[in-house]
Amino acid sequence: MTFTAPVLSYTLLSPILILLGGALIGVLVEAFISKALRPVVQLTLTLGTLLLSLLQVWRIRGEQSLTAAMGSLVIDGPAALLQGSILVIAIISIFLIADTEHFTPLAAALPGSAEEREATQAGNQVTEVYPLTLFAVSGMMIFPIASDLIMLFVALEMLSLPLYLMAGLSRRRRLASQESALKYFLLGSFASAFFLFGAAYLYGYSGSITFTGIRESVIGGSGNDVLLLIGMAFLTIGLLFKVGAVPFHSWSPDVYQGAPTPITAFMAAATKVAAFGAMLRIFYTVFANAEWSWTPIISAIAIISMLLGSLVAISQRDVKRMLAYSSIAHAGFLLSGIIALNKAGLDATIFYLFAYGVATVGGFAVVTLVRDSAGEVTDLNRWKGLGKRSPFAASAFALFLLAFAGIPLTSGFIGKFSIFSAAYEKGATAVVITGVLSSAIAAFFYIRVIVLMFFTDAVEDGTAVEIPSVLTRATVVISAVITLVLGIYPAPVLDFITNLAIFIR
Amino acid sequence: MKWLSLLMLLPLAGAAIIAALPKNNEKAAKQAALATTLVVMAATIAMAVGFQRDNVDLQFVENYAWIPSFGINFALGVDAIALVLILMSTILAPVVVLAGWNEAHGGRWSVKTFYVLILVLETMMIGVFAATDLFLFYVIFEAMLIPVYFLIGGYGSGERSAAAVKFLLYSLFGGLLMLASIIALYVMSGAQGGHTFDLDKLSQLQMSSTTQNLLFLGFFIAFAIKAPVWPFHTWLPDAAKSATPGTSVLLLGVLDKVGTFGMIRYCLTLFPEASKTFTPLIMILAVISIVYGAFLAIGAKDIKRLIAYTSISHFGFITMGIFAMTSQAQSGATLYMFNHGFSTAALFLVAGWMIARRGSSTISEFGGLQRVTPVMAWSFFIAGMSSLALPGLSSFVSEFLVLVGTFTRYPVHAIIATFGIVLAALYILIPVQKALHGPTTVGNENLKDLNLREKVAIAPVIAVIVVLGFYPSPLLNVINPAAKHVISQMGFTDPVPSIGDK
Amino acid sequence: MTTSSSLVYLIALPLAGAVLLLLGGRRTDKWGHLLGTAMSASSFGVGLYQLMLMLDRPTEQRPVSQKLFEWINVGEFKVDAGLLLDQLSICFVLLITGVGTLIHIYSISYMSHDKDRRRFFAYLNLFIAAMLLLVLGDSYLNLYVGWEGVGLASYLLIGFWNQKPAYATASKKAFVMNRIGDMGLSFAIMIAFATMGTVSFAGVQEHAHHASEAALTGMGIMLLVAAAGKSAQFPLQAWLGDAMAGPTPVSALIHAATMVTAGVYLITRSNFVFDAAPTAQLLVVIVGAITLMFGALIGTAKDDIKKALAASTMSQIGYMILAAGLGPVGYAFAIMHLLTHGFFKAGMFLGAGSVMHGMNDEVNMRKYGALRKFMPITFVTFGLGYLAILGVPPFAGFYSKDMIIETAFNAGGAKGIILGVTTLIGAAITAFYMTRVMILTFTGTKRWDDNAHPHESPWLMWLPMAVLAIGSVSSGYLLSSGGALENWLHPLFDHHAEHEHHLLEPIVVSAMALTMVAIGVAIAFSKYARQEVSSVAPENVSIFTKIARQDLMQDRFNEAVFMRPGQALTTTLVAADEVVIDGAVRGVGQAAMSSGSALRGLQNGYVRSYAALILVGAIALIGAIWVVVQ
Amino acid sequence: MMQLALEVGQTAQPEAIMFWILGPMAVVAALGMLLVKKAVHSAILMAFVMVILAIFYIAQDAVFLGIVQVVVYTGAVMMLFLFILMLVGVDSSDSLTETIAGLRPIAITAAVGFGGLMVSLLGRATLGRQATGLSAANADGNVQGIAKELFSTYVFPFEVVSALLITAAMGAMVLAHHQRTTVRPTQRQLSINRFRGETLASAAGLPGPGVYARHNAVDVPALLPDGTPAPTSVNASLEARGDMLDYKSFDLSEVNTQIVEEK
Amino acid sequence: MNAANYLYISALLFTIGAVGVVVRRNAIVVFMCIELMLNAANLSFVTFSRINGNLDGQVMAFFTMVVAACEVVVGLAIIVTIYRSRRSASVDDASLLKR
Repeated sequence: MTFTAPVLSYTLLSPILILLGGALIGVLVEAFISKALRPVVQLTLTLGTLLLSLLQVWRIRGEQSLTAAMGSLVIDGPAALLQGSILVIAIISIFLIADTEHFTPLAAALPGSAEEREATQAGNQVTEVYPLTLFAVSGMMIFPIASDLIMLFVALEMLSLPLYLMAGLSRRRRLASQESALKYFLLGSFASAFFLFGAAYLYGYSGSITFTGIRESVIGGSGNDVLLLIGMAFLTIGLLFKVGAVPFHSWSPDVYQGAPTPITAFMAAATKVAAFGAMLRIFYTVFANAEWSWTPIISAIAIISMLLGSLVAISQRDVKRMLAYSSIAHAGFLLSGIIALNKAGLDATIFYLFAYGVATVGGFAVVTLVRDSAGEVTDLNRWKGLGKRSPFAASAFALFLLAFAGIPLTSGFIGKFSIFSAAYEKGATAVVITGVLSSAIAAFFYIRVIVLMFFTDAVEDGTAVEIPSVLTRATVVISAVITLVLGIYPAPVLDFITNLAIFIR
Repeated sequence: MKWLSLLMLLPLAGAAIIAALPKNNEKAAKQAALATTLVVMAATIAMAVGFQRDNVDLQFVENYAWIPSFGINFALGVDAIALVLILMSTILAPVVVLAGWNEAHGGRWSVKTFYVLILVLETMMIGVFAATDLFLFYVIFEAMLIPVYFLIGGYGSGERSAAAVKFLLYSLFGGLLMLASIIALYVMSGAQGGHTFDLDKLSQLQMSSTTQNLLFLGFFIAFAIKAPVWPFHTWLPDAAKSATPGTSVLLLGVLDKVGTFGMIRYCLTLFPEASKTFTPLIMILAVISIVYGAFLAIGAKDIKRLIAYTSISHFGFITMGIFAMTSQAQSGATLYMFNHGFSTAALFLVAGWMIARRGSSTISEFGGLQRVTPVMAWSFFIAGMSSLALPGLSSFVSEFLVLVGTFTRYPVHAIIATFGIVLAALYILIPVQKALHGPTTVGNENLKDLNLREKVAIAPVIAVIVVLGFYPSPLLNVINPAAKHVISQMGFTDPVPSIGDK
Repeated sequence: MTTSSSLVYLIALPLAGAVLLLLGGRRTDKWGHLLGTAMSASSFGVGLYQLMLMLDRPTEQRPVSQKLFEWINVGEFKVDAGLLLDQLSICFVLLITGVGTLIHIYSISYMSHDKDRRRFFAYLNLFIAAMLLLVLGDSYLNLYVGWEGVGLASYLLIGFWNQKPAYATASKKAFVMNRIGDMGLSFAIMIAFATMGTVSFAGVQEHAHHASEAALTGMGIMLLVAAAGKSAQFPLQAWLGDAMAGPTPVSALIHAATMVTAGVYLITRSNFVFDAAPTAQLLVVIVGAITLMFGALIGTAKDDIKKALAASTMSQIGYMILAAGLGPVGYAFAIMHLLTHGFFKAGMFLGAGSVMHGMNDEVNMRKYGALRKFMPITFVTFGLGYLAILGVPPFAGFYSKDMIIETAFNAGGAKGIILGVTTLIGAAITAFYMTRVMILTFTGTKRWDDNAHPHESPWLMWLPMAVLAIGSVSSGYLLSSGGALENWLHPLFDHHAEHEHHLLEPIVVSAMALTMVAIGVAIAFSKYARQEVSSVAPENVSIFTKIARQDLMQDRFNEAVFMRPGQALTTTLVAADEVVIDGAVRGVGQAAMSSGSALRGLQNGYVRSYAALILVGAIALIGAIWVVVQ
Repeated sequence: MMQLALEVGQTAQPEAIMFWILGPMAVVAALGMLLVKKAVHSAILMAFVMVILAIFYIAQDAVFLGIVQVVVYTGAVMMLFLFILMLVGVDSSDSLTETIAGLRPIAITAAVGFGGLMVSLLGRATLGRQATGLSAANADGNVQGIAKELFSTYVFPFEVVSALLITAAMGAMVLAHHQRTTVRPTQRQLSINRFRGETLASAAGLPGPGVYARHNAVDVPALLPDGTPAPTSVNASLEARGDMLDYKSFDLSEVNTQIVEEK
Repeated sequence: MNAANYLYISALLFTIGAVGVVVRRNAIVVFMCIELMLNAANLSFVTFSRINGNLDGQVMAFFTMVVAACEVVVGLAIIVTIYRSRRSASVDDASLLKR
């Protein structure tokens, strides 16, 4: 028996390795640095790690490799783009996470107990969220570039587990927060099981767990497609769960609402990028030749996602839930980019993911600002007259809502336009029409929020807008600027994406 | 000289200046806004002077790459129709600013914001008529909604936010239908020689008649909502009622013209065959609009709603003129757009002053104003007469051209539409009688007549109305070649009089 | 054709007056009436000057034209702002400016107590300008401008005292009914353009021979509708009575002498159309006949002096329209009657105004009586007009009305007899009600209140009356002697002066007419002079009187047939707009909302349900696979 | 029957016997998991299924996995489950009546539909190639084969999994670790507090809860001689959580003495 | 012996696990049912590994076990936390967040 030592391309893996290293150092920080110093150290460390990783992604953006990690990962243009997007989103999310107001001082303490109060008074912070975030980010970074089922599954869990945990760490409404963690966890594992089962059948079908192997079987497979279809279906369930497409969406409203808002922001934005990134790779390369089998189903799911998300969002009274349903609708829009299965669709989806992710973080960042003495106020009725009290927050939120609604001169419009035209090019007329229709429905509730903020007189109930901390303000401003710039002059970014976004197989 | 981009930049610069002003200096904001709009008006007139009227090609063309990967350009250019509408917009803008000097005070936000919104809107008004790139047009078409939305919802009266939302949702819905069509065009252009939004190239696309019909509908419904054509009109009365008079002027006078302008520029150019297919239906809708709008105006109890309904009737005429496909109707329709801008402006502004003085917009609350405030009453009367197309005032020429042009091809439609002029007499004279005539209603005895500022604001509008009524040639001569061009592109020639050449 | 650059002054002068007075506002109060009168008078002067020039030219060069500027020019639709003064329009110009100036003079005094007198003169000038444009325009479209212009001026003048709601309503009614007529004119213009490619009189005249009869009939009928609207002919007559709400000079000027005759002008001007469209022409005759009876019948029951005169006007214009409808033979007589009527009816209206002036604006004749002693000049001038309208020789009406009756009989066949008889009966009824007016107003016993102090009007008022009375006496003879007017107008009409068959000799017709008049006068005498007249209208009258008092139910008819259904339609549409159209939109929104709420139920908070949903989704997927594989 | 696989392995006959005995047992045990009331029983049945699976693994030439399944999965993971079950309450039993409307029929339909569809689909599946068996792959020994894969081809996932393990450990720490916010009082300090407290009554220690025999009574306050509840007799955290029962419901006067004894 | 039989068992176990998630209320039992599903997947992996004649499936199953162990740690930690707060391990009790 011979054993050839594995060769890893450390340069190409560096973005991920940096993140993992940063996370591990973070764990050590937890152990060795004094409590008082931890927040600053952790924040600096995490930001530094993310920036370094982003720098590395930028430096290797042109590289292409199938063998960087013995075939487990693939490094190519879309990889760089998606990873870059995830990192940007993570960086602006970290600014939010740094606002300790959102996290429980002591997760182990019972809600409402004396212990919890003491911990609050002592100024305790769960600084573990920083390394957990870094672990999640590394999972997300791997997810869209994984090129075998093992890596894919490990990455899936790697991005999920920290999120399950962090969802339960809210300072306010802790019972709800813990409940959201439980729901997220149970349903997430449930979906993972489907994912794994699907992976097993794909392995059975092709005799390989690498994407290349499966792809070859799809192209030149002997035998019938039953195993492939089952495998594909179950694998897709796992992925669709992550992006929150109907009917695998039901976790998202509850979790979005229950989780601490910075985590919601991070999760909503970054998970979507990662999961859609993986879907893009899988459907554009692995399953591309079995297009006939999945296009109709994904189309149907896209359609019901768009409709259900938009319709249910209308009657929401909680801003975070509303954004959750909106994200379900957006999952539908994004799925039309998958259906497109062409270069335009790939470019459009990547652009959309980035634009939507940034706007989402920005939107939730504004949500964190609206508070009363008991913490965040997410009841929309109490957002009345926000425009008067805080033009900054309200205008920014309005901008993000307009972006979600796809109004021109915001990034959302360019995204919608490009993704729908790609889908139309493919002939998915029904999806495009539904998309347009549900955009109209969606506009209804986005605009209602704008009405609440600007055109309704405030009720004096002590809802105040926190003077935004520098970091939160930075998040809002950066997101707003990106949203506007991508809306007004998207050409450089689009060109950048177009030039880079080519999958290698 | 890059006239069009200059025109678009000027209001933006003004807006920036106003935004930079200190918050409490409202007067400076107003003056800056007035100055800006006047400069823009002057620049527009200067540009218009250089327009070659016999040249049917686009003029003052500018083209900058915007989003090359989608084939999108920031392309501007005007033909006579666009020029006339830009001219109308930029002339109305200072009038609106001057006339509505104090209307921003009742708003939710500062006076500054009001003028910033107005100026941003002016940029977009110019842009939407000047755009020659479909994508650019769409972007402005939709983005325009935002300032208007805030103008209605933030500075209007009554159920202003509900009206603003209704306006926005209707328009957005239409816009999204149009977006679907635009996407289809874009994709088809990609399949036929490269992605583009250039109107010329798009108009040469090959497509099946079914496709063409569907895409046409996407555009047409968007424009019909904007215009508004029956049965897509219900947003307009609410919006007009709730908006400030100045906003209403811009809304009905300029924004709604985007709808009819779009029908000429986009529906006809891009989908000539589908336009022909749907012409019978559209003609019927137009006629219904004329009569229906008139009846509802007769039944209106609120003066602003009344004006809105009259506009629905007028837009029926414009739509009819556009699709009648004769040079008279086509020129008439364009002239109508221009004239309607001014007559509606006059009506709304005076109505606004009346309402501001009386504190109510219910017609029956007025009475005997002619004796108390003669100048205001006369202004309203003249505006009303223009609205009912009294010969000698500008609207008559356009309305008659539309009718006579339509008659040569669609006599029945023209005949029914002509009944509209009787209804017009009713819907104008009823409010005139109720508001201006009769005994002076209690509480109205001490209303003040127009002050100097208001007189200065309304005078040019009335002057335009009267002068163009007697001497429309300068404008018609500009419009005619373009209108004729539209018709010939559609493959139509004027019907020959049955015995004219014998 | 001769061109002239001075025609425009005819219009420009009064127009300038109107504009100056309106824009000048209160500053011009002091001298406004003088300016207005001067403008009208100078326009009359220009008219006379033009007449002189015209007389100097040979017949075929008499028409004068002036192109002011290019008005509308789109494709084939070319309309210049052009004026045309020919033999027909000069008659009107002189009538309008002449009578108009007299009425201006009259108004100086009549309106002297009104603080808005200046505005009144502005309106009068505006009216004169518009009316002149109407008769001078060289195309149907130019005519249309004047046509609506006089409508506007009429609206303003009727509603001059619009602080009274009834007056305001009357003015609105006049405008709206006129607009119906205007609509007819629009149609006529459209038909002209669509079939002949031109809307100028010259152009239409040139092409009319080639046009299909159907088109010309259509155009003719539409012109008739227009004429009916403006001239208060059946069925658009209802506004005229109410229009008496305006100050009396207005009634005299607009609703007796000038504007209401515009219909006659239009039909006469369009002779080339009607001559080629017999059906339309027949309709013209019918309308004229009906109206002359209609007006006459209403006139018998009116106690309001102005309304009685208005009904009479309606009836007399019926005569003119009837004459115009008889074709080339009748045009000249229509115009002649129009001119004579202009004198005597204007005179009578001014007389009525004079009476009212002396009677505290009382209009009810039953409250007059014996005024002859107090207002001798008025009595005389009014009386001369009375004789003229009756057609007593040698007063003006005799010449003109007899000609019409004669021509009517000569129309031939049953048509001729019916028309002739109608005109004769009309003459009798005219005699009846006019005698009634005379008796009730000037003779008998006084029935007025003690606080009325009847007195003769100042000279500024009686002078115009006197001038018009002279006209009433002499104009008939002057215009008809040697067929003066007939020959003057002859070149315009396609009239081949062949000797038609005369059903009755002219002398017989005259005799019959006079007999009928005598009968009418006699009945009136027996009814009103022989017995005491009550100062309140008796209630126990026959059903016919009641109907006649209500203007032959015209308003009820309009109300029942147009207004109420119209209002109902409006109400329905207003409701439908709210409920159906807006409701449909809102319904869609509501449906979206409620389906959203329903779907919200899926999210019941139980994690097991969510898992079940995922499971169901999975089953759906493999179910789909199963179906595919089958 | 399924066409996708050929007979594999040389020991066909004994394997079949083993399969037909253990297979149904596994299914029954799994079904039992669903149907038994007590969570502990479910866990035991789960362990049973896992062991059967381990045997299946070994039977299918996956010796390493079979052992790991027993040692790690059944041994460690299931023990963790049981441990937590103890913590949560070993007696806790589910009522099997469904409380969410409509879920039961959905579940049954889902069970039948899902299972049926899967079985039916598997019956139609074809592979189109020969099943090969693992003799070649296991030539150097199963453990060695896996090791080779694990440390060459899949070395990166392997490394990443280590990060995952750290994540899990840290996550558990976050949720479970109590960080002290105050210095723990020493015995001495506690004594001083007791004797120098507000009253001397506390010197003898707090009163015990639960004066009523008919209840476990940790959450019921003791009654003082005058019949009022002693507030300090119940654990403060129970009180804080609102888990304290109202002593009044156990008031003797309200107990029906007719009833003999509670079971 | 037909290796496919293992696949049937695997499918059945997976089904039972999935249904168990839906019908059981105790969070720990629900979680065990998920573990059952993972195990069913593993059985499929091992069986396919045998059919395909390579060890990739077994490696994947190995990874699954490791990952499942991590999941168990996190999951049980969450369940314990929520139990401590609510004194209940029933998933039905955790239904604050809805609609």
